[in-house]
Amino acid sequence: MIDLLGPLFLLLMVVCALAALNAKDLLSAVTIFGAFSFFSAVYFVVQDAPDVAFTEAAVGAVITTVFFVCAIQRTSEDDQ
Amino acid sequence: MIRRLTVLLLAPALVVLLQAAADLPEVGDSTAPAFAHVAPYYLAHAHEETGAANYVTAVLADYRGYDTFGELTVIFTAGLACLLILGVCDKATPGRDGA
Amino acid sequence: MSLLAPGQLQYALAALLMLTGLYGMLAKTNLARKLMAMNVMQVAVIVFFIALAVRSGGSPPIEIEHAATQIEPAYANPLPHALMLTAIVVSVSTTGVALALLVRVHRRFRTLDESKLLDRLRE
Amino acid sequence: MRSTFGSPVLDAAARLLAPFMWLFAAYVVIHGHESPGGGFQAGVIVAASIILLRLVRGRLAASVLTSRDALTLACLGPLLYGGIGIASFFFGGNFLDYGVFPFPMEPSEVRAMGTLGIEIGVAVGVAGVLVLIFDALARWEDGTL
Repeated sequence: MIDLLGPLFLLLMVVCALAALNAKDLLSAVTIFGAFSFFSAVYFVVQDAPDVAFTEAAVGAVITTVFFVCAIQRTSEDDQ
Repeated sequence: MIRRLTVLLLAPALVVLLQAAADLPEVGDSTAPAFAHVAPYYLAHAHEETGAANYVTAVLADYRGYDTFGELTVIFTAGLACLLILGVCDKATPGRDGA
Repeated sequence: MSLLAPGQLQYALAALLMLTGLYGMLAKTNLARKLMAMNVMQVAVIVFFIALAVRSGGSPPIEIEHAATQIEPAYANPLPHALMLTAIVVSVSTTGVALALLVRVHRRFRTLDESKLLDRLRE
Repeated sequence: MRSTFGSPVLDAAARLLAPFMWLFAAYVVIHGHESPGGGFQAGVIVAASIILLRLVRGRLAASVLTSRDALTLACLGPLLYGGIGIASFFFGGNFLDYGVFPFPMEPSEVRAMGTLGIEIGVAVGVAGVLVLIFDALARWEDGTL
């Protein structure tokens, strides 16, 4: 049962990555990318790596998303 | 058209990566080479040598402290690069620098 | 030619994740989306290393007092964890630099689309 | 200073959350020897709290930590790390050899103290750099640092 959790979350990560890359809106793509980071953090917890999971949850799901949102907000002002 | 072609190029890459994955030891195999050399030493001696029950901290900050120092330097350089690229410190051209 | 065993499913999925990132880098035209795909590739590499470190029936690499149970716990390999910890933090700072470059490119050329960017570079 | 930030909900959330985030960061870096955590995580948490204040308050949040302060912190982190590394030269050790510090403790405890010192350096450096990158990316229009 536990052996299936790792591949399950990896599969969810692949789905999230494809959804983020194919989303219409750039902002929703960033949101789905945050979900991708969170699934990777859960995967690291399942694989006995709590340190890496902690860092990934703090960095990938918070800081990277905020950076992306800031950059997209600055680059989408008058994109013709 | 070109996009279809690039996606087509991914198929051989997938075959190569799967072939490489088939040669790796199975996930969770305790006899894998990754557990043979330095990891048992860390697990056996880290607590009495460094006083840290968390082995990751012991490896990160003590056994491989020099690595972490270089890594902190990389982060610091990235921060400085951000400042320089966006020209935050330019007093001559405040706000809009046109480039 | 050896076939993929069930225990190697995670490596195969990590390879699939890697190729998802590669597909995004190749096929997407928006530079911000390309950067997202690059991050996906980084996470794929991290996933691969973490999958190398895991031990079946093991525990996280934090020492526990095993006075109650006399079984020696099988800790995961702490070395890939430490290396990937630094890799994650480096990846966020490189993402910051890449986003700064993106903002700069947009300020100069008023677009982030690859084909439009090439057109404006030729002008 | 009782100025309101955005809406009352955001205001209360940011005000209440920030001190606890700093407390949690201190716990993470000090207790990093026994539990998951360490310098990187603590630095990221501190940076997240400051970025939260900036997102909610706008430019008023510069009173918490200006960009120049963040630059100072970002320089201070590697300096603290390298300083501890070089300080072990003076007691006859190698670079980053914390075992030689003359603290009245067990040898492993002395090493743990040295590790704690460089973890604090890492936390300070990472927090400063991340706040700096955020400020550079979300810069106010008049270009002040």
